Amino acid sequence: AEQYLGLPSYRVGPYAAGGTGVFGGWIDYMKLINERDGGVNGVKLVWQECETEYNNARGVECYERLKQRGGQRNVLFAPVSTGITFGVFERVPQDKIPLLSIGIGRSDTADGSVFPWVFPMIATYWSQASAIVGYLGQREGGMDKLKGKKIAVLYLDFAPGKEPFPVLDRLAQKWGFTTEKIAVAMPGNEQQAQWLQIRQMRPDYVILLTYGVSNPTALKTAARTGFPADRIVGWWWAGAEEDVVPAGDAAKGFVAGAFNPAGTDFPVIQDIQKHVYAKGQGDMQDPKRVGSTYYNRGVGHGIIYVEALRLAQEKFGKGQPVDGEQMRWALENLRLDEKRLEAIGAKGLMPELALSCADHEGSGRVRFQQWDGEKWVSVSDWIEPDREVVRALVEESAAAYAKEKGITPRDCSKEQ
Amino acid sequence: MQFFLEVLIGGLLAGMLYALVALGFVLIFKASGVFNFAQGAMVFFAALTFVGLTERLPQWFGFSPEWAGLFWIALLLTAAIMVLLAWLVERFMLRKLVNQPAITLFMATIGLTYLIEGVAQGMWGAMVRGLDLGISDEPVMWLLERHNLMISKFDVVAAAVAGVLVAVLAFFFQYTKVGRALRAVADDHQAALSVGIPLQRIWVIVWAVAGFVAIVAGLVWGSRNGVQFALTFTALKALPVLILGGLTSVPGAIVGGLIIGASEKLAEVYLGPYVGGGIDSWFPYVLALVFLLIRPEGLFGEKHIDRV
Amino acid sequence: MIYREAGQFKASYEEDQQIFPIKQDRIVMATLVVAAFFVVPFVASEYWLQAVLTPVLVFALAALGLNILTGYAGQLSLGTGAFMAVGAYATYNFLLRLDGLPFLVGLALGGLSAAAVGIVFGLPSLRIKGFYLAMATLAAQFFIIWVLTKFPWFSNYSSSGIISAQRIEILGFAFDTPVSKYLLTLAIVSLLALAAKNLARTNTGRSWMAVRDMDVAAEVIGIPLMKTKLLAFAVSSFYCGIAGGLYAYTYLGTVEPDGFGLDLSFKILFMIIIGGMGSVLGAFLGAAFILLLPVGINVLMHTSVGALVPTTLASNLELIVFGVLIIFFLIVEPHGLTRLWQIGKEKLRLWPFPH
Amino acid sequence: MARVIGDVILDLQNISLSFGGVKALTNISFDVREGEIRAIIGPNGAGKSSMLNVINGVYHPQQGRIVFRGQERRRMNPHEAAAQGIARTFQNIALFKGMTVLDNIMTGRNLLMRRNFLWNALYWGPSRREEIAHRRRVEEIIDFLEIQNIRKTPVGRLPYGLQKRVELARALAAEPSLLLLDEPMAGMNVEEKQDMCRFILDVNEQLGTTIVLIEHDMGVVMDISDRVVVLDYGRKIGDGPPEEVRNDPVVIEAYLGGAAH
Amino acid sequence: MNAEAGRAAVGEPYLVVNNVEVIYDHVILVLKGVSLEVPRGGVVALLGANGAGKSTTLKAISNLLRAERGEVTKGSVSFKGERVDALSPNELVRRGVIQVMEGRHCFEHLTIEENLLTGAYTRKLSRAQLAQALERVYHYFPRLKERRKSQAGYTSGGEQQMCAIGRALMAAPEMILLDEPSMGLAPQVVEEIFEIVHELNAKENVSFLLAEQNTMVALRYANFGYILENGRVVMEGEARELRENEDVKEFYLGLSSQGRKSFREVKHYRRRKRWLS
Ligand SMILES: Nc1ncnc2c1ncn2[C@@H]1O[C@H](COP(=O)(O)OP(=O)(O)OP(=O)(O)O)[C@@H](O)[C@H]1O
Ligand SMILES: Nc1ncnc2c1ncn2[C@@H]1O[C@H](COP(=O)(O)OP(=O)(O)OP(=O)(O)O)[C@@H](O)[C@H]1O
Ligand SMILES: [Mg+2]
Ligand SMILES: [Mg+2]
Repeated sequence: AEQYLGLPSYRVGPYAAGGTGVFGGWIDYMKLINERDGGVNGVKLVWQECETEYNNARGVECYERLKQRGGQRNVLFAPVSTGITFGVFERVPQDKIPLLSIGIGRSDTADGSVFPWVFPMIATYWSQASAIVGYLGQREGGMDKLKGKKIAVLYLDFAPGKEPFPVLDRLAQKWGFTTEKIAVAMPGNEQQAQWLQIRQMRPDYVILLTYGVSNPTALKTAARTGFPADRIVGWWWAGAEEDVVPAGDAAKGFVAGAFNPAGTDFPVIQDIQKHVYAKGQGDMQDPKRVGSTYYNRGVGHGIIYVEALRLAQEKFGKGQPVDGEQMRWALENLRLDEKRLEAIGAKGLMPELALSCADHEGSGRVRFQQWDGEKWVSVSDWIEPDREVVRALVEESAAAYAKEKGITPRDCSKEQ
Repeated sequence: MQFFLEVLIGGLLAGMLYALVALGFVLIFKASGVFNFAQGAMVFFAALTFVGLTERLPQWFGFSPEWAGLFWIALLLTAAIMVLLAWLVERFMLRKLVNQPAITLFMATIGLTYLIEGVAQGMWGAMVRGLDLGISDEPVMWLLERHNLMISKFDVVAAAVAGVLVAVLAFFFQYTKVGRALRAVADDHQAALSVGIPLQRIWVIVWAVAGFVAIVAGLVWGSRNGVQFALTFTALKALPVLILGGLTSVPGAIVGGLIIGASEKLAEVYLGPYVGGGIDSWFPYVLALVFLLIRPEGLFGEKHIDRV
Repeated sequence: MIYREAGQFKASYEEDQQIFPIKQDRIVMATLVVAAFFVVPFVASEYWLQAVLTPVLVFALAALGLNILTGYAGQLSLGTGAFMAVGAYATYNFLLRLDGLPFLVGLALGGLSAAAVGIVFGLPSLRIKGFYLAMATLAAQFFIIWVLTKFPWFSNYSSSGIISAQRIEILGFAFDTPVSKYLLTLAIVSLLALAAKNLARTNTGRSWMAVRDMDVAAEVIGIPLMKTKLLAFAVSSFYCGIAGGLYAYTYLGTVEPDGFGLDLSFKILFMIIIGGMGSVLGAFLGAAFILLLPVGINVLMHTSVGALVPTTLASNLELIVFGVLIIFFLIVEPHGLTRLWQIGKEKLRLWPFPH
Repeated sequence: MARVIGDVILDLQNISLSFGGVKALTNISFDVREGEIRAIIGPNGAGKSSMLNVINGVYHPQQGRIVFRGQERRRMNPHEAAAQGIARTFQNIALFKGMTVLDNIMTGRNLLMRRNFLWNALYWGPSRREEIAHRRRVEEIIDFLEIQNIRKTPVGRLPYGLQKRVELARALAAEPSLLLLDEPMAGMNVEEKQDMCRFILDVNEQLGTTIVLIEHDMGVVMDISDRVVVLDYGRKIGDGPPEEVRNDPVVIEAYLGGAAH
Repeated sequence: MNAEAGRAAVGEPYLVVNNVEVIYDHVILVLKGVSLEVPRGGVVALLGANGAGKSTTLKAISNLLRAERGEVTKGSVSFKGERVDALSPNELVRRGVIQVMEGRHCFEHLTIEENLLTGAYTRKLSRAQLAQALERVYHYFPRLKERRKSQAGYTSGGEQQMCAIGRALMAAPEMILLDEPSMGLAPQVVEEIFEIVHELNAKENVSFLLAEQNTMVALRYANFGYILENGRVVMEGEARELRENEDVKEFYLGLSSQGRKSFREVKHYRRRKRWLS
């Protein structure tokens, strides 16, 4: 038997570095499962790619095209692009295809009672923002020390760049720090003006919400205007090797969030080296990138996909392919605790996960790593977001959406 | 006041870098009337080829990546590849599109853009790379100490390079036989052919020169922001510069660059906060538009001749 | 021998003024339209309806809009995406804020808003020409997108500027299946295409073309430049605005300002150049070509060829092939697919005797 | 039909025009009477085309007055001039290259058409009727100029001489009262020139259209014009009936040379 | 004018156009097999009505057709015994064949002088020689000298025509294809141009192929003539003979048995008579 998956990848264009990394990791993990384990309970994993170029309209076309291949129906759609996620999130309920948006997409879709088909797993932009503030609190030696601090938020002026704002605002109120938001116009390859403003402002920290080329540009410009890198904290779209290497020395000391650290020490990565790359079947054009942040993020996607498949098969019949509805059930009931992660060989590669009907995020934990000029070094443990603030916001926003669209939320207490 | 100066000077220097990219456009437009949309892709391709070569050459030939000659060899090879590109473009594209409307040629260069992007990434991969030219990107110390002005050394050097390039090219166009022929071609392909100007060779020359300019721009921008696909976006920064200076004027590119660079930064700093920031996406274009309303062919562009 | 006009005489100018003066053309066109309305909905899969035909129609409408401005009136514009955005966001806001407003009225108001914005950004065209004007329209492109991103009012305070289209209901009938959305799009696009064709073949269109070909001469024979250019901007933006509305409502469902970026404008420009400037048919051919070609190449690359080369290379090959094909078509026929089609017909007319 | 030469309809007084340093016209005065064929001749670069451009408002003279049909003005817009019944052809053909012959001529009727674009978008009722009525008039012009067989040809493909004829057709389509022709016969052989003369004479005689004509072929000028102005270096050096001008030594010296006979 | 000398040299092939067929845009057949010959040192006139294909013939020789999406589909062109139909236009100019295009085609943004200088592109000249070449053109066309610093786009029609001819002279060609040189020129200048033709022909043995509507003058200066109708050569002969031919007299020279008719008097414009078709 075969289990089909549609992969809307992006391997060309401005974000190709991310796309090749993430989808490469994901595909390699599936190859590993096929090679090493002979598939999931004997079900071979097969997949079809579709190039989205990170472009919304093409992403939607891919979504429709991948929906079906021969008699097989797609069971999961993960475009790894906030824009495409927006483009399809109203389509997935009708087509009964779960939408997986790890670390991207709409944060309020974490409310599974309103968005049963959307899974913004591990951590949403909101959890992440909260975790960043949490990390800063830790660094200062307590959240109350944040009082009176001045934090500049440098964001890329596109949809995701502004997503964290509501959380930052509420936390600022809660802990008494001030934020100053500074926009960088797309694509962000010139930031002189912004950093001169920051220099003028003299903030205690700069939170970096930039993506792609605007990351190295930010770090370089920071160095040029004399702002120390170790007081810049980026989100996870600023935390890959690709974001810091071009900045050279300017990036040394920079801290960025991660829901999956980089590194080749994880047993699962070594297995991939052994079972896939040693046989010359790896997906990466440049095998040196195995173990990089983006790559490991892709492996994380693969793990979640495969684990959900396992769970679904357990409930609905081992050794058979599952369908979208079964997949959805499995995702919603997915539990990845330390033990399971260790068994997979991915302990530390991602935080523990436990989803439920109401919580489609399942974790919200983020850790922070610092660039030492060569590699990322962990500088914090997994940091919990401020549930009180984030969850409240999620529910508010989801409720507003439900009202606008006339959706009656599921009653999760009944589903337990 | 010191802050204002800092922004202003930073802007002017950045403007020189914009001009560097704009220059590539001007060259080709002036010489063939083609609006070369692929210039951004050429910048990307050139930079990527250069770093790709510095990575691979030592592997292929087994010498140390530290060897000083590597830079020059890679540069030379990149230049050779740009000449080859120019030749291919002429042979398989321009030659067959002689005397076609400007918009058709424009469209063809868009096709070329895809082609170059695909080839560049297919050849060297999608990885983002750093590039160190060995010019430190730090504030000039005495300015910082004496006047508390942060002016990057790197920018100063890059601006100087751009300035020299422009001076040379401006001279070339105005005063040499080939330069005159180039301008003739831009006016009327067919007539140029009829007086015996070897269109094909001329086009290879200009595209090659534009390729060299792309190498310089690619190295400068690549070492600023990393060598990656986003280098193609530098073209977006060059467009307003180009129209403000005039599509056909080499010195115009510089003046346009200076104006756009400085005013964009000043606007972002002094105007941005009132409207929510991020205005440098459109400000240069609106500014250029205002200039165009006063001078429809840019500051130094050739006037459109419209006689009956 | 099939394509002959011999024996078809036109007894009146009226007949000669028809859209398709040749009988065979009329038959082909009629068959196409009938098929599009009555056959396609029954035979096309959801994928085709939703991901191919509907977007092709929507983009054809946008291309038609741009073609009016650039192809007919000769004003090169790179701001199409922004005018579409105005249409989409205005429709959204009209429908959101005016309770009970019928969908079609909302859509039309969206189009009119785009037309108004188009006129404003068209004003510089009175002085600025050619590529300079194209650059000026870039100002519109970036400015409008910036405004829509910066002022949350336009997206009803959604956190990131995205809007999600309301349900379409016309006279109590809900358009929520792919078929109904396709039919709605088809109906609107056909009507507007007919109107465009009518404009093009009457005085309005001739004035546009005159201004395009030589504006000094046009003025000398009494065509008011300002009025003609601004009208072109208005009508063109209206079409783009409607296309933007359909893009949001019948095609994507949710849109964000960045989705209407420069890329989109360029894509539509490709469509009219490849399809044929100054031709209604060209807009359709171009839209189909530009949308379907990458899909076709993509399918090819990731199935047959994809088996042979690494996937990343396959994706890059896709770009390369697309680029090469564009250049190839331009070399074969710089005036686009429409001209290719016409030459084909002329050859057919002479066939089997070459001259 | 007897031709009637009426009163002065166009009076140019002391026109001066210069471009930067170049003086194209210096203090030129002459008039044009209703119904006559008025020729302007002179060596290359004398300012003949510039004179036409002044008359229909493409150029604005720095000095001088233009009196057209009793109304006086310093300057005119080309568009206004057209609205007042001045039509013209151009020395360097200014046809609309992308359009067919028929469409080109139809643009000439733009000023006479009333329906707005909304009607046109419908192409129904009044718009359709109007379109067809004008088409009928244009077909008459096409018949008159014998260009029926190229009606649907894009003008860009036509040989030079035919393009000139189409340009004349377009000007005629506007039903002008004053027609300005800038070298309408350049690039034609004698036979074609004869045809062209015939057309011009017919327009003049049958419709009573006043014509201002620039032409280098002295045979044509001498045969068909009523009065001739001679310009040289932007100055007027002669004005009068053809025979008089032909024998004027100044004119012979400056322009005609051996070709006077 | 030594027409006889021109004919005598026919033995040696100079410019030979053999049965050339031209199609525009893949479908429009314009030349239907045109053959003609220009002897060394000959002045040959190409006559014919509008649209007969004169310009097309010239462009087929100079290889400028491709730029208009025209194609030579049959036949050959050779110059000095060598096939030249595959050469690029600039190569042809190097070999001494240059065309003056119909409709002027000056480089409008270049000054008159710069326009002239582009004409010498293929020649390697010292500064002094260049100045001398310029001076020669200025000597022929004093008007150009006055306007030398003006952008060509702003000069009058006739000035542009002189510029186009002058530009070609700058290339010091052996063979000039002149397309309607007299168009838009004052009568005096027309005479001058043909005097220049004569002078170059006589002194420097430059050959000419003239497409000219001003048949009267053309046949006066040419030694041989071809008449083109509808893409075919329908008549050829010594210029002298052609001048005497009754049809040519009537249709191309406007002369009838009673001498020149006044343009006012020719009444019947529907009396086109053709040799063919
Ligand atoms: N670019 C073109 N595309 C299509 N047809 C063309 C093109 N150029 C010329 N023709 C056609 O070729 C024929 C011959 O044209 P050509 O210009 O050679 O005539 P000609 O004898 O020079 O006429 P004229 O005396 O008016 O200059 C004409 O019927 C014309 O319609
Ligand atoms: N727009 C302009 N800018 C600069 N100079 C001009 C302009 N228009 C005309 N001139 C100059 O004015 C003079 C008169 O030009 P005009 O075109 O009127 O001459 P013309 O009498 O028509 O000559 P021809 O018989 O050669 O057509 C010329 O020397 C020309 O260069
Ligand atoms: Mg003139
Ligand atoms: Mg000709």
